[in-house]
Amino acid sequence: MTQPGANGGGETLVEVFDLHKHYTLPKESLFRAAPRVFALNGVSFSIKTGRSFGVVGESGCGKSTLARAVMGLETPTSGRVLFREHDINAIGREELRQLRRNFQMVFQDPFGSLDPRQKVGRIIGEPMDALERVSSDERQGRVVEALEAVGLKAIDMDKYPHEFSGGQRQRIAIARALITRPALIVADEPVSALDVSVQAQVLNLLQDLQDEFNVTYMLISHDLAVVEYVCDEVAVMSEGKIVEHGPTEQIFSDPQHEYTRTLLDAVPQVAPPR
Amino acid sequence: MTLLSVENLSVTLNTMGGPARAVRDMTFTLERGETLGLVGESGCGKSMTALALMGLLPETARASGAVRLEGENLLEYSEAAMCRVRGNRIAMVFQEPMTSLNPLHTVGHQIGEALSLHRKLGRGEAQKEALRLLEVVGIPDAGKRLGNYPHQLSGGQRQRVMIAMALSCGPDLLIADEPTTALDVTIQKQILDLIRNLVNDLGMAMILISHDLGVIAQSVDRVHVMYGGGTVESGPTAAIFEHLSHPYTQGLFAAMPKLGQRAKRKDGAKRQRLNTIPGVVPELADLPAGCTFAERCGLVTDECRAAPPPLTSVAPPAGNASSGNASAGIAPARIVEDHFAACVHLDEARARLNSA
Amino acid sequence: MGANLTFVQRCIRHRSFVAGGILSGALVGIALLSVVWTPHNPIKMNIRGRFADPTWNHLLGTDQFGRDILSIIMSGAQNSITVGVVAVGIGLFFGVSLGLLASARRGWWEEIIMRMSDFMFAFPAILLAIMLVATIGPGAVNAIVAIGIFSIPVFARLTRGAANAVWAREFVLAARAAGKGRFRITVEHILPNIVSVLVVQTTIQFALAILAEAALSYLGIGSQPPTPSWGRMLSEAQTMIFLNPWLAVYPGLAIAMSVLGLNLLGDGLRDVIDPRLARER
Amino acid sequence: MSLFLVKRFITFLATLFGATILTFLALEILPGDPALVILGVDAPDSAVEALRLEMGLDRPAIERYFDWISGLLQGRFGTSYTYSVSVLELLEARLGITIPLALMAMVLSVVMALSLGLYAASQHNKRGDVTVMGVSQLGISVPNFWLALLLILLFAVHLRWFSAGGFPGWENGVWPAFKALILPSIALATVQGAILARFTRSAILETMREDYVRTARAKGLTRRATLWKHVLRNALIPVVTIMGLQFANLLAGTIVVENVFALPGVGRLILQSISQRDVVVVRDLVVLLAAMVVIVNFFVDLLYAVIDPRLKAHDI
Repeated sequence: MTQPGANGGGETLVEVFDLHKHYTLPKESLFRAAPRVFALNGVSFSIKTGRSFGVVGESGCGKSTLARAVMGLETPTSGRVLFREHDINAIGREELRQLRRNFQMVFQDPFGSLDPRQKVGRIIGEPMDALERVSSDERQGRVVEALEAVGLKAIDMDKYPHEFSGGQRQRIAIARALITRPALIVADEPVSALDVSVQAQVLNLLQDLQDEFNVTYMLISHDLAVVEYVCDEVAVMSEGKIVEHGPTEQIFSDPQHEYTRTLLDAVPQVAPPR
Repeated sequence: MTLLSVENLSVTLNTMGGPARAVRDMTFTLERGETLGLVGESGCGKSMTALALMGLLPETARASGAVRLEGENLLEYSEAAMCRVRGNRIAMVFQEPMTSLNPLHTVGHQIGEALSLHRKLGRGEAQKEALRLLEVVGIPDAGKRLGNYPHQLSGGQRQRVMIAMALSCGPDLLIADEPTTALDVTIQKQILDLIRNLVNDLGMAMILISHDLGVIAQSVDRVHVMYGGGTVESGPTAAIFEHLSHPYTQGLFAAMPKLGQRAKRKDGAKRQRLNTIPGVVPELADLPAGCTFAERCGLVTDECRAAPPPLTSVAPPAGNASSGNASAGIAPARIVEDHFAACVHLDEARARLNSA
Repeated sequence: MGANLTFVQRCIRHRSFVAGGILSGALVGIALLSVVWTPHNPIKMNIRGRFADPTWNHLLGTDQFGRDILSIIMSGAQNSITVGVVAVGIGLFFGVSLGLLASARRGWWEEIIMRMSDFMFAFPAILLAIMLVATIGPGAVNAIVAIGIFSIPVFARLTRGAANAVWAREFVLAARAAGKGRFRITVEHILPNIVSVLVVQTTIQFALAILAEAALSYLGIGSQPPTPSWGRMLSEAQTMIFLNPWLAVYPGLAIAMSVLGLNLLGDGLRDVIDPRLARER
Repeated sequence: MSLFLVKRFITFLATLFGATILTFLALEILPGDPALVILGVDAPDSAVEALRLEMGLDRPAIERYFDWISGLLQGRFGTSYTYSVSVLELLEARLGITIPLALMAMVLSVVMALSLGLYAASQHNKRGDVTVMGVSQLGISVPNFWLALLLILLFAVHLRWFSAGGFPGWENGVWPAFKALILPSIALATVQGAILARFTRSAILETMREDYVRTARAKGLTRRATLWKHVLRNALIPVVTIMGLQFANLLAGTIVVENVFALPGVGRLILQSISQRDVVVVRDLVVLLAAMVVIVNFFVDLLYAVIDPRLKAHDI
């Protein structure tokens, strides 16, 4: 693992160059070309180790596609995704598999992202099992370690996901992402399915884990307040493009792009109590 | 006469785990032109309350208490009588605009349906009225949209159609259950503005249900904060957000990340942690005997667990107003008469908030 | 259906599961019993004792050759079960494999496999079975193979549909993000999540196989004499329907009860295995 | 005309084409030389050879396939070996039995299924529902040829209202002919109707849980009005699919049921031709039946486009 700089921002971990992703829709007409959707339309950015990078935008702006492309789950139409200077779409399948231990993902739906037929211990251990052979003792030890890191107990290993609440399930998903001690965690709407009181617990957990393990986050969310709270840097996406990008304070206090302003204006606010 | 008066409304669901009290002793009144917000997290009973008002509870549910619409108790109405109320005097907008419209009928047909049902309008008249309604809710090119099917519209437009449908018979009361939760923020703003303006213009009453404190704060006159099926705090919106009184309301507010907070942090200061409410929402099937929030509350005592705390005025009795508020540090003038909270430790809770 | 009840408790509480279980259990039990013991030799004829009325010796009487009807029916259960097991086995193996393949590869693979199964659906099942049997010649084995081939598209379609739904879940994406390949995901995530659907369909296909075999045997192109078969008993009974109507009742009842049992079991299983599935229905 | 229908039409043609190939191949590997079958095993080799030439059996399979297809496309059917008449001629009288039988059974099963399914769904979990579901469960489990036998037992042997089988022919009056088809169509329709009834019920129950049904109720529509105006049409979409698929089973069922009732229909002809190795008749009939199934399913697709506006959305 790379050593971070003193102030938590060091070398570049992820670089994305001019990423495009087009989908072809089913043909609507026999004599016209099938319509295409430009999910990503030339996206470039980089994330430094130990920092939190947020992507905000409305539904259909391409932010989830971006997350999957960074995870190597979606092959871009053009452009490059570099993880520690390895182009994840150019390296071999085995190399990519080995590289995967360094970046893991947390998903939106705490009910859909855990296999209901598997016990929690197996779910959490999955990224480890997929990549390396570990002795069952070591495996057990690391699962317990991950469980405890997210505030769950060792005995929870032998339970099934349905025995947990939404917030606890999201903790399990985070534990799964932590098990390979990754440098980067891509979190796609990790709290949008949770109630406010539970959401706060998970957001605090993400922050604690960053302090403890110096993990880098790429956080995808439609919720501007969440992104502002978690992230050091923010990219605002609209129609497959990043329309504004910069340090969080600057984006939220002095937005330059019209769209960012519209977005910020639309968020219903509660006046803080006097 | 009071338009709507809900008295001790309770809803019991027959679940596999035994009877669950989804709504407990909800009491409120609503006048024409007034807007009321029900806010709370999932499972707090806010949607069940709405369905009880509509008489559309699931078959396994029983409602007790009274829902009086201009004095008449709707809970005693026959199904046929209730059908004449629904869509006519009380109308509802639901959360999912994508699935709440029938995919096989045109927009015009679906809006016209209530008109021909309650107003006995003919086909042509109903369509003419539907066209007017589409224009009212701000759908561009309304004439063309009338013949469209739902799948040809965007989510925001569908929600506008839902609103047009709800408004079609000029109801006295509009219930909007999370009307913008499935929509993007920019669309949410448009829809909320639309609803607010329509309620103002048409002089009807509205109950807005949301889990989002921000949406509630900007949209309604009065608020009921719900937890575990009952009201834990109620009052004018401004008063509630100014004096968060119940420990749950305080916790909910503190747990919410708020825009613009980062800029206020001192440079180089470590990130602030969000305040959290420990524990999880209790199962409705086995709610505690006392305060439903007791197990998650920092101020809990045996008294809380003994019996459900009554809703008490946040404003102390006139006699000891000054002494009562001195410790809490709240200027008496700001305290509003009809601000209530169901907590036996109100003073401590408020003191805690002010010292923080 | 309380989520807290154990699997066994849910089973016992489910009426059609219990009824189906008893009937299906009886079918299997009788078939097994008939291997070692029947009241009389089901093949042995006794012309002098034909069309005997039910007595303690011949509980259901005898047929036109004086054979004990109860014994033939008991042995007939073997035939039905064999057909069911083999035919459904064929369908299950090929159908599930093709369905999983279609779902895992998508694209052209899926298109081809699904078009093929659509095509099979468009063809009347028994018609093609008749053709197959006619091609290779009548006989129990050919009938079984023909029936088996017909359950392939049913399983392929079902598997592919259920598997696609599982592939769309986030936990599969999580497994991909973890670096697992399509094969491992199919084995570790997809298959366990569609097993309940498959088990239910298997019992239903089993029932259909028994029905189809009976029909083919009735038409004289299924299992051949002297193997006892319910379908053929019925075709023989029809020629004597004015003479001895009861002969046409027992074998049909045996078929109907077996099929009913399996159908009830399938319905029950659907509710019992996966309470969530039951609610969705 | 929408892209959906164009696609379905192409599938329709492809399926028909596939059916002809499958049938041809299956019969090509059919053991037994047709010429030998016709002339008998004892026939002199020279006679067999002459007949083979006459029938064109010496030509390559692909050529014969195209001959067959082009013949079919021009409405020319083959000539039966055993009957020595055109298949078309054989069909004429027989279709007069099979088609009315299939249609009667189809109508009966659909009427039965929709009314029972609707009734059961409206009585969900009440006594009526449980009864209908129990009876339909039984209906599914009964083999259609046994039901046919039971009907014969009751109505022909016992009550003597109907004859046990046979067909008087349409030329001897419509009523006797119709009467001869009543029991067979009941036997055919019961099983299909039971399956369809269960399916209809579950489709309706599923649709009743949709959000837009709640919207309709919130408008003030009664439960019954909601069922008729909003639930039924939506629930029909899956039901219609199953109906189309069931038509195949229904046709197959005619083969069996015609045999039970000794009706000289297409099904019986097929069975006879198979046992007589009359390849020409078999392949023409199989393709005919397959074509009927495919055509019905194509009409089901047309029906879809009528019911569901989402499918007509895109014009060519």
